Amino acid sequence: MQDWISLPLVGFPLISSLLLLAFVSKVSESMRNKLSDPIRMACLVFSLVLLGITTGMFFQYFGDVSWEGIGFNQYEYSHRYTWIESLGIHWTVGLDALSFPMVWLTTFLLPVTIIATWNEKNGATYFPIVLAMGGALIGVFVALDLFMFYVFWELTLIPMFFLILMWGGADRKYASQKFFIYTFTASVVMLLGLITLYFFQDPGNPLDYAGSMTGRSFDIPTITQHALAENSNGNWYLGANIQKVLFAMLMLGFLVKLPAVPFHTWLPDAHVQAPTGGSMLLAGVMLKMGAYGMFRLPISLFPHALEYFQLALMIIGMVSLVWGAIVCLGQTNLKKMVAYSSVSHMGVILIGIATMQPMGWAAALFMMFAHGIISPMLFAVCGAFKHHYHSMEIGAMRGMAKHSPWIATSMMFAWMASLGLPLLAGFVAELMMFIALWYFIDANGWSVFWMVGPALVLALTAAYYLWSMQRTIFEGGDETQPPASLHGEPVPDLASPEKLAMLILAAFTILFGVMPWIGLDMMHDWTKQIFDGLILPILGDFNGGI
Amino acid sequence: MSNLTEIEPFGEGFVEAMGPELILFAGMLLLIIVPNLGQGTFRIPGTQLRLPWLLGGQRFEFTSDPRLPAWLATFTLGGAFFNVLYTFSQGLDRVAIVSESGKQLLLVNGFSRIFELIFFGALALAAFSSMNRLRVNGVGSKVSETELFNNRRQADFYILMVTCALGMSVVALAQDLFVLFIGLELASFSTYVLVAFLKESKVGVESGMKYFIVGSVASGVGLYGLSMLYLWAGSLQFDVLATAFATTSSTDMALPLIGIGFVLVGFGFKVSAAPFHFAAPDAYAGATSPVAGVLATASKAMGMIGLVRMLLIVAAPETGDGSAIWLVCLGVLAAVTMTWGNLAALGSDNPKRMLAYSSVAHAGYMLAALTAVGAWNWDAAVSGDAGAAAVAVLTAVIFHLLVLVAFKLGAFLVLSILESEGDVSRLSSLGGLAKREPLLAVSMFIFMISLAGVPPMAGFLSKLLVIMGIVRVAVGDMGAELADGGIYALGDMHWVWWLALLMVLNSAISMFYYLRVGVVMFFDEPEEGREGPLPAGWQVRAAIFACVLTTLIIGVAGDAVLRLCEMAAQSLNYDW
Amino acid sequence: MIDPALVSALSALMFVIGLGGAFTRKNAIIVLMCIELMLNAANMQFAAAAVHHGDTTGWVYTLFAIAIAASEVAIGLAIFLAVYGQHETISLDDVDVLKN
Amino acid sequence: MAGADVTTTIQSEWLDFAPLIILLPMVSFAVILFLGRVFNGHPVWKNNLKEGGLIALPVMGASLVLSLLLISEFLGGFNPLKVFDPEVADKIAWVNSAVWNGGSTVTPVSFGFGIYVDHVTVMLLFVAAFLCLLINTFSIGYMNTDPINDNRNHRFYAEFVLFCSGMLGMVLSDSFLWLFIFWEIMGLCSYLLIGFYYERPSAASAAKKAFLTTRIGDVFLMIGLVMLWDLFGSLDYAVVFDTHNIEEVAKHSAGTLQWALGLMFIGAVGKSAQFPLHVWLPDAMEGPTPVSALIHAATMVNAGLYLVARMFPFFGAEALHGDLEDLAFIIAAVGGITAVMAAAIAFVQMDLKKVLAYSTMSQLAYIFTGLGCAMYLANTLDWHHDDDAHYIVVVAFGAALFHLFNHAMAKGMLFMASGSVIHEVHHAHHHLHHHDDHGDGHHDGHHDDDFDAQSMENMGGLASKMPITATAMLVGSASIMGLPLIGGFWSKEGIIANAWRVAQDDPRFFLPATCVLIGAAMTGFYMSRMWFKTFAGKPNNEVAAHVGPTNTWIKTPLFILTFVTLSSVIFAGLGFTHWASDNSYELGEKGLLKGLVYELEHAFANSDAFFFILTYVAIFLGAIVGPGLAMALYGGKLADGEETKPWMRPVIQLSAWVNKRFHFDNSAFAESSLATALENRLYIDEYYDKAMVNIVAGFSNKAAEADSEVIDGTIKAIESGSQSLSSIVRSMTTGSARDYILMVAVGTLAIFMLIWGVA
Repeated sequence: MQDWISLPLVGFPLISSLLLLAFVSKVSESMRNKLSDPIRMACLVFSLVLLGITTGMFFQYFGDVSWEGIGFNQYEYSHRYTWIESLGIHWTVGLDALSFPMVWLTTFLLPVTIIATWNEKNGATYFPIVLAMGGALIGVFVALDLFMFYVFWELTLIPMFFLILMWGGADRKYASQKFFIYTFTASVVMLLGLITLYFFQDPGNPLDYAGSMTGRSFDIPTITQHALAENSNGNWYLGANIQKVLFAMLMLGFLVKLPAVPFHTWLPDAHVQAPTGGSMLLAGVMLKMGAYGMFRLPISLFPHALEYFQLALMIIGMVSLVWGAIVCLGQTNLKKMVAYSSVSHMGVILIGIATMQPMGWAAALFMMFAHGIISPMLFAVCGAFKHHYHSMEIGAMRGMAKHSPWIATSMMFAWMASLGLPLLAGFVAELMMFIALWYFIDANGWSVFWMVGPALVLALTAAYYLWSMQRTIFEGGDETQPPASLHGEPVPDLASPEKLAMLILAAFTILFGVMPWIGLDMMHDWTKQIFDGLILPILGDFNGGI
Repeated sequence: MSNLTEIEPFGEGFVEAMGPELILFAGMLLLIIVPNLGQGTFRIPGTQLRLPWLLGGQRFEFTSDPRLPAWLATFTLGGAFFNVLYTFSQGLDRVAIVSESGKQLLLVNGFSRIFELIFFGALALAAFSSMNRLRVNGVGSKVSETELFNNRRQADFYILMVTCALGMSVVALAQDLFVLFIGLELASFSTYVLVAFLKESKVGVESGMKYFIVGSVASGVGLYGLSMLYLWAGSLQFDVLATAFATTSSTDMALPLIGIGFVLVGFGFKVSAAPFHFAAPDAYAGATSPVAGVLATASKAMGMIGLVRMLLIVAAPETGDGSAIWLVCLGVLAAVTMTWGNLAALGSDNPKRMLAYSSVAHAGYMLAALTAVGAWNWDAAVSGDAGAAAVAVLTAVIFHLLVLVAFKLGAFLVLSILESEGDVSRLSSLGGLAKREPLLAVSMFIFMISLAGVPPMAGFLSKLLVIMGIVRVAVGDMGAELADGGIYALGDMHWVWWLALLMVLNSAISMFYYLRVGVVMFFDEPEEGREGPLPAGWQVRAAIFACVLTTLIIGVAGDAVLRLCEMAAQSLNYDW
Repeated sequence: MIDPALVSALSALMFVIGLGGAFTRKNAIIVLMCIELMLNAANMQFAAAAVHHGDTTGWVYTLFAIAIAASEVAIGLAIFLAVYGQHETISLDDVDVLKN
Repeated sequence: MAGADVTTTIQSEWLDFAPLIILLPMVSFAVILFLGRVFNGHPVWKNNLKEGGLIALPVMGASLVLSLLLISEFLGGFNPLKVFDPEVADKIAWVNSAVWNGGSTVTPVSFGFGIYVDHVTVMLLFVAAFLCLLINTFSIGYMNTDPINDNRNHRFYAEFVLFCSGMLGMVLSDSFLWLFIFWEIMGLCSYLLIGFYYERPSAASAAKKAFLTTRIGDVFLMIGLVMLWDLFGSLDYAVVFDTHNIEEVAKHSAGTLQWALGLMFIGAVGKSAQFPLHVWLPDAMEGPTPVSALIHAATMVNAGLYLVARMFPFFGAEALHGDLEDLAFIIAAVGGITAVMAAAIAFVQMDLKKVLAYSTMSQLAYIFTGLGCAMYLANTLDWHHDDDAHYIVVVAFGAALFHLFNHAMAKGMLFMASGSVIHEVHHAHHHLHHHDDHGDGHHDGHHDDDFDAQSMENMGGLASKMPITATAMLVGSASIMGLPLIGGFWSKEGIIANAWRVAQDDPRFFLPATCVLIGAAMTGFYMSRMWFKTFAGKPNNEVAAHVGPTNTWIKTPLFILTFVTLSSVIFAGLGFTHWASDNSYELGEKGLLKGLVYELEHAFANSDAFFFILTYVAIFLGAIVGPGLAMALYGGKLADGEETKPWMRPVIQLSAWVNKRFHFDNSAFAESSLATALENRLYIDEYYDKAMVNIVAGFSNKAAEADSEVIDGTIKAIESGSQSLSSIVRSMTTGSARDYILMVAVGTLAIFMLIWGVA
């Protein structure tokens, strides 16, 4: 089959954006401003091409690939090219039902982000960077080689760093560095874990795609295959101690990216300072890299350790969930509140994973996807708020429903979607997480008090969202003075591109809320496959039934 | 393994074998003579007949061009560089230059040649990019001139560069510790003067003095160590020393160990390992940026050769069941060095000092790698193919030194452009570089993240290799043992694994200060009076561009270079 | 003939004096002299070892080392002159524009 | 019904169209919202389409027609249940997933959507569809004539139809999951509609309060549902009500089931505004009156009742005999307490709508008590085999459902009537004020805000100005009070009787039984008080004297509902009190007349002496004591020259007479601390606010602080720590070459010692 991933999905956005940037950096300042419009249009078209490719993949237009029924550790559209042969590094790409939704989500968010931030300043450099960001993100999701995975994992930092640094808020200097260093720190620890894992492979057991110098392989399918073989012998792959250590090291990188409490404090700073487009991609896709990585590596390779760390993960998830929500309630900054709500929602993903139930995992996957659509809208609303009222303080502007019905409606919609209103995308994931959690608690004889956290959060989430809406959308009206930051100018409502972006996001939020099976079926299939292929053979007897 | 050809000095095949060195020598002569060519005449005594002999007098326009020495030096160093490349492409012959008594003095092989590649590459880039910028207005100078130095003084500068290259290549080739030491001193003396070259500037001479005094003390200690080794073994040939070391019983180790320790000090100064690094930041800060770049790359590589020869050839880890005697010492040195360097760089506001400290940190990473080689066969049960592991680690070190030229020197070259318009002793000097010259800022950013080890830059690959090497040694063959049902815990890995952990954590710390440079360039406004365009000079920009390309290309597709380094590493010791 | 061991002991003493002097004295010239002392200690050791091993290479080493020491002094003094020209002192403690 | 063969599937013509009942309003939501955005202010949109009102109206009509077709088919076929068989493919597989119980395979799980119709469905379906249509009609008259609503009515109608869609969906859906989903949609609409006047801080706050309070209930509901799912592996009615499945669960998890149902009940408490989650309902009157009528009186608040009624099969299951009686008691007790509490607070309310709000609360509480008692009976009696027991259970459950019906009709009507009053008072005030502007200069500063059109202080004697409204209100009040033969009488008597019947079995039930009995008197008092204060006596002020008649859009639904309420006697005769019956007690099997006689006999000439006395006590309290006191305090003749319809004349004259004869001074009560407490809603809101502000907000502020000070502080401390470490390290580079040499010497020594030490 033709390689639909390497060049079309990864190379194309990266190369085209680099060329655009190189071109733009050579022209004069005034020319750059003139070029802004055509470059924006070009980036939009490019991103739509990407969206077209992934959507075509979904509809089986390219190569008639069905996203269901792909066995565990099987990949579609997969291609492998030798990269650095002496170390066993290959450019290996492929998609399965775990990564495809994320790739589609990325390509979906790219045009939406471009539209939503249509009038961003210095567009000639901004839009190519957004495009590059997309290419790097897709690279993370399609990579099936540890080295390539890590390369793209870090590569995503660079465009995001520039997005925050050059288009961010007042404190962007601090925030961009904190973002970069914090996540970098965690990922180098992860890197050490990956390398240790690499060398713990058995060179005696002939490895496919091994490096001539090292005798080991970076190939994820190969490693997964070996791990599966070893694990299903009833042993712990690499032995109990090593497996636990490696699991912890890899998880550290992913937990920080996710982020989970207590590693979350980079997120609010990054979000508050990031420009709208940066926040949209950051919250929409970048956070999901953490969860994606968990599924792809530690969970697939070290299921025993997963079970060993189950309680720890559950605690971290619960703490993230509850702490995020509580802190949200104490925020006065709109964007910070939304950022913490992301922390809270990422807790849902962790809890879903910690349940070790197919439904919990499907919930986590769907939450990744749903939050990937909802949170960009949240941040788009925040961005519009900031853009129009020059303030992020909740209460700076009241009675939006009166003078800015579009912002008000979008905000209400996004907020409601985020708090898990039924028939909007987020609800299904929360519901499934709830059911899986209770099922797990009941089946394993855990205390009922584990339910207190999620239950509390349902109420708290409503509380902080309603509280903020009361102070923004409601109240005020005619007699409310616009904030001083407007300097007496008339209050503008959403501009047309923003409206369009909001409508697209809202439409898809509804679409995946009303018809979750569009995405959920393949996610369910993936969880079923990994349970059939990995978890059940390994842990089925281990538990002796619950 | 190719056959070893032994040649006596000036014997048959000597010219082919010593091609690069002879080119350097010839270039040096040209540098001395050509700038002095003029209409000078020689009056035959007792007659009025004046024979033009071309030396002195009114110089030709061509020979008085201040750029001439730079061109000459560039061509000389570049020629040597390409000569080395050429020999690589021809399939390298192993050639030893032996004395009449049959002692190996110099050995041409992959290992020495690849280091020459590093030396000549770095010096050629430095020479090329210094072409337009050798002015008096250094940091804090009293005298201010707008013109370039006249070409005689220019010639001094470039002659020193070439002698430096010559000294370094002797270090790379030497098979006798004393020959190595002489080469080292030749290179060192050149660098002392290069550092102090801006004698009109306060900091220039000060840095020169400090570098000279501390360097001299270190080499004094080293020489004393040499004398002790000689006292002990009766020869300073590496193979003799290695045999002696392997056969000495551990109770008689006092003398050689002290000797080796003292020699380590000498080389430790060159690689700027803590606590011998103190003069380095001062030297880097006072020297012109290209020279500082040479110190951070070529000079460091030179010191590393010494360490490798001493530690891996002379005091080689035992081939049986055990690890090198210096393992703990070097491990501690590595840990202290990388941490010290990073911590110091963290708070440094002077970009050149920051790069100096970062260079200390990188020295620490390489020392950690050498430590791992020392542990190569720490446990017969799990060490596995230890020789391959040792080669892997050494490959990593060589690769690191090689790519360091691209991004470390590149960073200094960017600073050199700013330096020629004024002070670069504050980070804010870089302010607004993205607005003033975007490509330069992007280049600097690429150098910085490459130094920090962010993919897909070459610096990432090199750091990855180092970590991989260390982990490989620490893990050994446990994988195979595990597959056979062995049970291992974290503690069963060799402790050098923790050096790898320390190293990644240090990379994280280093991110602070590397990123800060990016922030300043892309975020801050230019300093007052620096808003205008940067000084012109296509040469330095071309050099920077070459560095960026190398950084990116090796980072993305470094396999060929990696194999080259592997080959070099293998040729160090054919027992592996 | 003097026992080479005694020569070695003397050279060790010289080395220690040299090293100790290098970091206790302020004047650059004296420090340079201390460095020379260290180099001479090495030279002495080389000579003693040559005698001990009956190996002539040691003499060669000594000669080369003397040459090195000489050029070192030349470079050192030149640099000190330049330093004096700029700083008007060659006290190591006072030449500290560059630090931290 | 429980224990019946629930999987019976019959083909139905109209069942296939049932999803349209939900979808039509949902689609029209989008249509109205979109058209409203685009054509806002356009004259055709504004005048001809009534800003969407005339789009909503036919849609609601269509929903009603489809509902009626479905109902008639259900009644005609009269099978106990008509469901989509879960095995049948046309059920939408909404969510597919799997669970793992530790075995060697994963168990597939599916959540689907389908339609489920039974007695309870049909009852609620009719109530919802019918009232939605009527209130839509009313809204056109009410909303579109108020200038304050100009150009924002499309929002009202859009949210209105979305609400209707939610309500209809809730009653039609075939699983607890979809019940919950539509339940939440209703909650959203309630939130939006309460906050319709978003610019009023009070409305914004009330909307938030409503959503949050119900959300707290919903959280418990959700946990309950999850537990229920865990027990049955499904939330479909067809599965969870299956006798066999219930038997399986009953074997070892009866206690868990009770917990699950109990948690679900908390959800119902929130939605139906029962103590202690009742605080939102009075505030919700900030919304436009049609909203109060529809959502907060007639339909949404019934959702909680519907949910509890849906649980009946568990209580009635043989396998769970006696296992759920504690929960039944809790349901009844919550109802009893709320009934009295709400009625007591209603005593002192001056705001017309607030009186009705508390009345709603109180009457819903009655239904809860009724349901609780019915469930107790079903759970403790051997009603599957004993015919007498069976009859008792069916009548008890039927009474509760019938009261739901009666209350919905009456309360919907009352709210609309009160809306009509408020509307006209407001208009009158506006008119008067406008008039004054020309006449008297110093009225200029007089704003609408100072005048409360909802306060009964500003009414009085309106019976003559608004006869139809007054009549509707009279009939509605009578129905609520349970005046003999009118509306709620039939059902309320049943509830009281059943409460006492249960109390004889289980002494715990004396609490709810007493409460409902006292509540009857209290209802009589506050409803009468409201009517007399509004319609009887002389106008309290100038404005009230200038109130005019209302428009046709408003009158029509009032007229229809008055008729329906009065027809209650016919429904009773048709056996509506046996509504929850299964095959053995069919609707109208006795014939209307015979049925009526039967009902009357049971009501007024009960053979059991205890219930005979009880009936008359209840009637005495509700129809004589309560209204009597109200008359004594608030009764009075109309102003001179004012005339009203003949059927109201005796009531007013009676009140005037009682007032004259028995008037007493109630100022002692009015100034007592009890009255103050009642006026302050027993301080419950205050405590909640305090808890919210002090505990939740306080804690979260502390948490936010801790997050940045402690967690992020650690990160910052690491950063600043390494910075200061850096300056220490750098300060060692003193600048003096001597120190550098010293460090070289130290390093030499260190290397020496390290190597030496190892060697």
